[in-house]
Amino acid sequence: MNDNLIIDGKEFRSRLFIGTGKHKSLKDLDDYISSSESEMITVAIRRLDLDDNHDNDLLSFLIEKKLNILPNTAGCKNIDEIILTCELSRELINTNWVKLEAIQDPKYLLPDPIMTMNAAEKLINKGFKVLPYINSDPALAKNLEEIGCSTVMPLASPIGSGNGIKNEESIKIIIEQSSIPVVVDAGLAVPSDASKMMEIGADAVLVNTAIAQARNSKQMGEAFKLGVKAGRISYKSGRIPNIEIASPSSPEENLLDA
Amino acid sequence: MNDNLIIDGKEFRSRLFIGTGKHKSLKDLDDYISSSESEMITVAIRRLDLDDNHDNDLLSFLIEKKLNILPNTAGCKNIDEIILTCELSRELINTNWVKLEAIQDPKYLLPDPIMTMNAAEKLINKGFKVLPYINSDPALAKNLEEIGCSTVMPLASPIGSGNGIKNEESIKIIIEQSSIPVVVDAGLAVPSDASKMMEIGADAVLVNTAIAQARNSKQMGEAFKLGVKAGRISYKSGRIPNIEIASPSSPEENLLDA
Amino acid sequence: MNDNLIIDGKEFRSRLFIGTGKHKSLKDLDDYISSSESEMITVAIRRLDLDDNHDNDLLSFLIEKKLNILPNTAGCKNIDEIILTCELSRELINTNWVKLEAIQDPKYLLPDPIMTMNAAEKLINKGFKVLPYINSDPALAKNLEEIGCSTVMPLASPIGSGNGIKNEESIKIIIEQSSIPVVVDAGLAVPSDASKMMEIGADAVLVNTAIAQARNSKQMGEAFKLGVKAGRISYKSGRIPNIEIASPSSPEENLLDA
Amino acid sequence: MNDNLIIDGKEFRSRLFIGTGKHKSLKDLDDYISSSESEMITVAIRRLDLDDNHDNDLLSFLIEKKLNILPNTAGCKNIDEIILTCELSRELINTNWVKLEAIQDPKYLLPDPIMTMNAAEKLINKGFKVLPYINSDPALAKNLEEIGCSTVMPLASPIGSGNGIKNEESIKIIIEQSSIPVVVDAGLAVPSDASKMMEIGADAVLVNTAIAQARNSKQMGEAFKLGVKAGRISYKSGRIPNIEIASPSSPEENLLDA
Amino acid sequence: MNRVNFKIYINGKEFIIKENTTLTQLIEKLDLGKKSFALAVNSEVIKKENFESFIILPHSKIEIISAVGGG
Amino acid sequence: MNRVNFKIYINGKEFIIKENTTLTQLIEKLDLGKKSFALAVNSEVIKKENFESFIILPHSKIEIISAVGGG
Amino acid sequence: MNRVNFKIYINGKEFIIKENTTLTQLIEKLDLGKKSFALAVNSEVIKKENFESFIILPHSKIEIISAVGGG
Amino acid sequence: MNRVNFKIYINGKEFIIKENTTLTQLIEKLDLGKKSFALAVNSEVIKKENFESFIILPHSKIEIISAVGGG
Repeated sequence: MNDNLIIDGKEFRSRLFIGTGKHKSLKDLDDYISSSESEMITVAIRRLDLDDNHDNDLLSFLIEKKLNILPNTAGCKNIDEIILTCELSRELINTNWVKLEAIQDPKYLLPDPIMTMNAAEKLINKGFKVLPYINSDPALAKNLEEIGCSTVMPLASPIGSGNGIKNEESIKIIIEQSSIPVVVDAGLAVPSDASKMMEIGADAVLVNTAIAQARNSKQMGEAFKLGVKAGRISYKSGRIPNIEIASPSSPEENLLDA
Repeated sequence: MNDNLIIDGKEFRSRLFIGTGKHKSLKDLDDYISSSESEMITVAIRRLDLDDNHDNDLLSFLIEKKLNILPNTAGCKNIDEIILTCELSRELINTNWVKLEAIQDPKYLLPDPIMTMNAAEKLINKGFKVLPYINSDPALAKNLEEIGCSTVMPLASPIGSGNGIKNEESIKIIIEQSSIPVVVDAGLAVPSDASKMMEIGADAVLVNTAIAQARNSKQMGEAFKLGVKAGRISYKSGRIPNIEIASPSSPEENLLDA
Repeated sequence: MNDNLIIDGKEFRSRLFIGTGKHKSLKDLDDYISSSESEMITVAIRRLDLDDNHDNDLLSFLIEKKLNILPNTAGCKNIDEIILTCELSRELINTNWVKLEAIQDPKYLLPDPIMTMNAAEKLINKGFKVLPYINSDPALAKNLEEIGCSTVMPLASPIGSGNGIKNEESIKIIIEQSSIPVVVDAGLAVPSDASKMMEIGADAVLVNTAIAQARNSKQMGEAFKLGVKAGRISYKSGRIPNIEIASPSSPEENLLDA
Repeated sequence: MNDNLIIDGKEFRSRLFIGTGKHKSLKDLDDYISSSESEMITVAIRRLDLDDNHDNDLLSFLIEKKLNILPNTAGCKNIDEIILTCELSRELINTNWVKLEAIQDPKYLLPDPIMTMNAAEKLINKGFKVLPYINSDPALAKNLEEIGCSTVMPLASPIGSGNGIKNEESIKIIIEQSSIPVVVDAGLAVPSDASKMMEIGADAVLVNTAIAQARNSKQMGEAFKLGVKAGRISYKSGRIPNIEIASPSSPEENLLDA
Repeated sequence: MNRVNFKIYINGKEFIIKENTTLTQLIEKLDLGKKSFALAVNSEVIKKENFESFIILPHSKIEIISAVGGG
Repeated sequence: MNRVNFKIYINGKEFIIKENTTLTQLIEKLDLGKKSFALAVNSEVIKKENFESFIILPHSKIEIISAVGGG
Repeated sequence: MNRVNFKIYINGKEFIIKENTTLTQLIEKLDLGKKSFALAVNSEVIKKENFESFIILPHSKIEIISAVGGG
Repeated sequence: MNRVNFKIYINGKEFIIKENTTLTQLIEKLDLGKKSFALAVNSEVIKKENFESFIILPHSKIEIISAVGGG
């Protein structure tokens, strides 16, 4: 019996989702996707540069590698733009999966719960599989689950901030209460961050900047792969409890006398 | 070029040291030593039970597996007992390496810096390679380095407490100032703890209770192996900086209009 | 020039709001309201016990002391109940101020952002001054400000949990972005929690369980009063920066020689 | 019955010790000493500037105000300098109290436990009352208590760093195990830091940079005074426990129906 | 001529009252002493000044509330 | 008979095209090579199989998008 | 001629042995099987190669130790 | 007869004084005003009451200290 992640019937061997934002080169991206062994890769949707003559495009590259592509709605300023973006991405990528980002705040890029909820409802009605990016609000997560979202994607800290995990308690509650997969997204800076999220029961994590902008992205992709596995295995292996005093690891009997 | 750990000229491929305390059975110990891929295994020294007729002993088992055995001085109540323990373990195990534990406090098992310093000096004079277990005190670490200790082994939190990392800032300073390997010991509960220590530059970690007492020790041994690797690779891959605001991972230009 | 708190034109000398839940006796409540010097006191709205013959009621007691009474909507399971509760409390207490609690989660009592938003809109339309209890979600706080709420009341940790501050970074962002007063509510356990919130710029804090259920509520009321003042004064006095190394407080010149 | 602090038979109404380092002017120092209501003031010992013709000196100022003056040994590079400094300060200030600082580390100014222990022993033999500045090492604290120190002064974080409390767990253990007063020293940045230390049972705190270098030192002195009182009162008032779920502060019965 | 009796609900419990009972009469009967309270009939708040003229209809759901300790 | 010219907007920029131009013709003219793209006219996604029959009206707003790096 | 008996202590317990017993003889008697061990007499470690020639004196305190699980 | 001059060190700096100078004389010469200070000669603290009788020897190292701001 395997331990694969299942989202809306689709199976993933890897619990590490990878973003393609801010990759240093296609070569570098190729390297870190490979080393991370991720099977789920996010992209953004943007206007085509009509004056650019280069043929090499990100999409063909990803399709060729037979990776699952998850388009996001980053940059959309309202619900109409979100819906058009999703419809365009469905046509472009031939997927009805979308990572919903409904953000009004340019400084911390924190998602708007009301707009997220409204957009999710509309998108689900249009047949999309919605994976919403949310602040770590358990009641919101529950609402989104109830209207039929495929996952919730609570943030650990602001996008690209490298601040690690700032809302651990809230994420724990989301995990405890959720019947759909919880994918922790944003802010994860080092493998231990990813590992910790998996240890407390997250189903997967999404990492972008921490890998794409590491000094050595390829190696960092591997490091996150290992960290995610470590955390997942730990979650399934029953960690020791936290106790208030020490507990000797060496026995206290049969001590010698000098 | 490899990335092996070198302590006093001895090379280790694995940066995970494993304790044998509180293992559930020899079979279980065997399993978790294998899955962890550790090459450095600690034991305690105790009076032989003269009435026990069983032949199978821990030591033969470890020697057969060609593992490096690191005897500790846990349980010793004074310097004389520490020295006798070390001399006996040298005769028993044929190693002059010792993990020095000089502990007076039965509740938190926190090491005594004065006794540690005195014992370390005497042991080094007698030709031992001393790896002292210490509280996370950078000035003490420096003193121990100056008298010739082979490593310092600062604690993350009390032995067996599963409290994780309680003294991160102090450990960071120890790592920054140390010219000898820093092996973080005690309290590490989950792979992310081990990973985090490696990410900030620890040379190795020592884990006992977290593996030996996990519900599934074998798997947890593997989880820690992966966590340590993840952390080490991350350390060498140049993590992203911590910034105060968000940094978009999707581009902010070429946004479409709905 | 004073440093009074102003909410919707009403001035408060004290930045400590006090809850009356779980008070041990009316005497005890009287004591801790006095020692805290709070001017804003919350109550819940419940069915009158028709079989109870005692005359002494909480409300007369509070009115006699000329305190501002803030009724909450705790216990309401839907928007209709919230609105009826607010209309009844307006008739009962002669105030159009309400602390809006829209909670579906019986375990952590975390507020529902969607129901909160909907209820707030309806209540504002009906002429209420709405002080909503929210999770520490900056985008939600901004939404509530935009529809005309009088404050936002983000939680530090779950109600009555005594867990202190679990969402500091998010609360900081709420404070930074808010044009209406931010009153940190729920979970504050000790005066240092209250002080810390004031130090980072919260306009006020609301404390209930930590005082009402302390062993000595009267003293604890005083302790919180002092803590809130300490934090507020600190906020206005310009704290020293956080630096990465030490900075000697004793001069490094003119050292003597032995 | 009062709640005064007693150190070696001397009684203090205030549990806030204040440093005079880096004060902006004698006027400013005067202001913040007054607003803090501290009765115990630290100074450093330095060579007199023979070319300076000004008469106003710090010492006369402090003596006139009838404050307890606690000379420190900051800047001493070895035990001989420490002892000479203490003997000179005894002659100068007419006190046998000394704050022992035995520091080798110029970057983080962390105290050396071995030198501290040795110096403390010699000073106690010479009749000094020794208040040693230490890292938060419970076993060291116990050693110093046993040889007759008057207090221990564990650090919260490096001197002048403004980093707040980095070693809370260790300080808790020191407090739990200590029979002499525990004065938390160094790194405290805001009143909530001081309050927190008092809440967990510290007997006093020593604050210097956070007040002396605040934008408004006078006010910050008052803020710390209030914070220390808040924390102390809280400690004596029995705080509520930490629980894992929420506990409603409004009753769950007699809910109305809409 | 006798007035008809019918059921109403006060705070979730069944009560039997006579036809044409006003809120003022009901409150008197409930003997609430000096307790502070407010009241809604069928989710509509009724102000005190209207109690006298308010005739309770059959099956009315009346909520009589007050303030209790809350946070 | 000459076809009339009119303005349309592609990705926010003005273009002049001839009356009765189809999407297929437009795309050819834009010379997009082998680039992957999708397209909406006036916020309506047009599938590739309909490009041939889709006649662009005056003042149409056309969005041509593709995938770029994103998180 | 009979050898005198006297007391020694092994791992804190009293044992009676005969005069002139060597460590080798003691170890045989203790029947330790194939267990790994090391040994100190009066806080002095005695190497295995010296067991044969080491005659145990009265009241000696002997510690026989091995390795056990420890962290 | 003239007194011989010799070197001493005060707070690390060289000074020339005459033979048989007492600490009292030295302090007067240094013109310290009303400043508080304490003093050690060759790492030995000298109390104020002994200044008069204390004759400074050649090459003495004198430390004159006071209190400054410190934490």
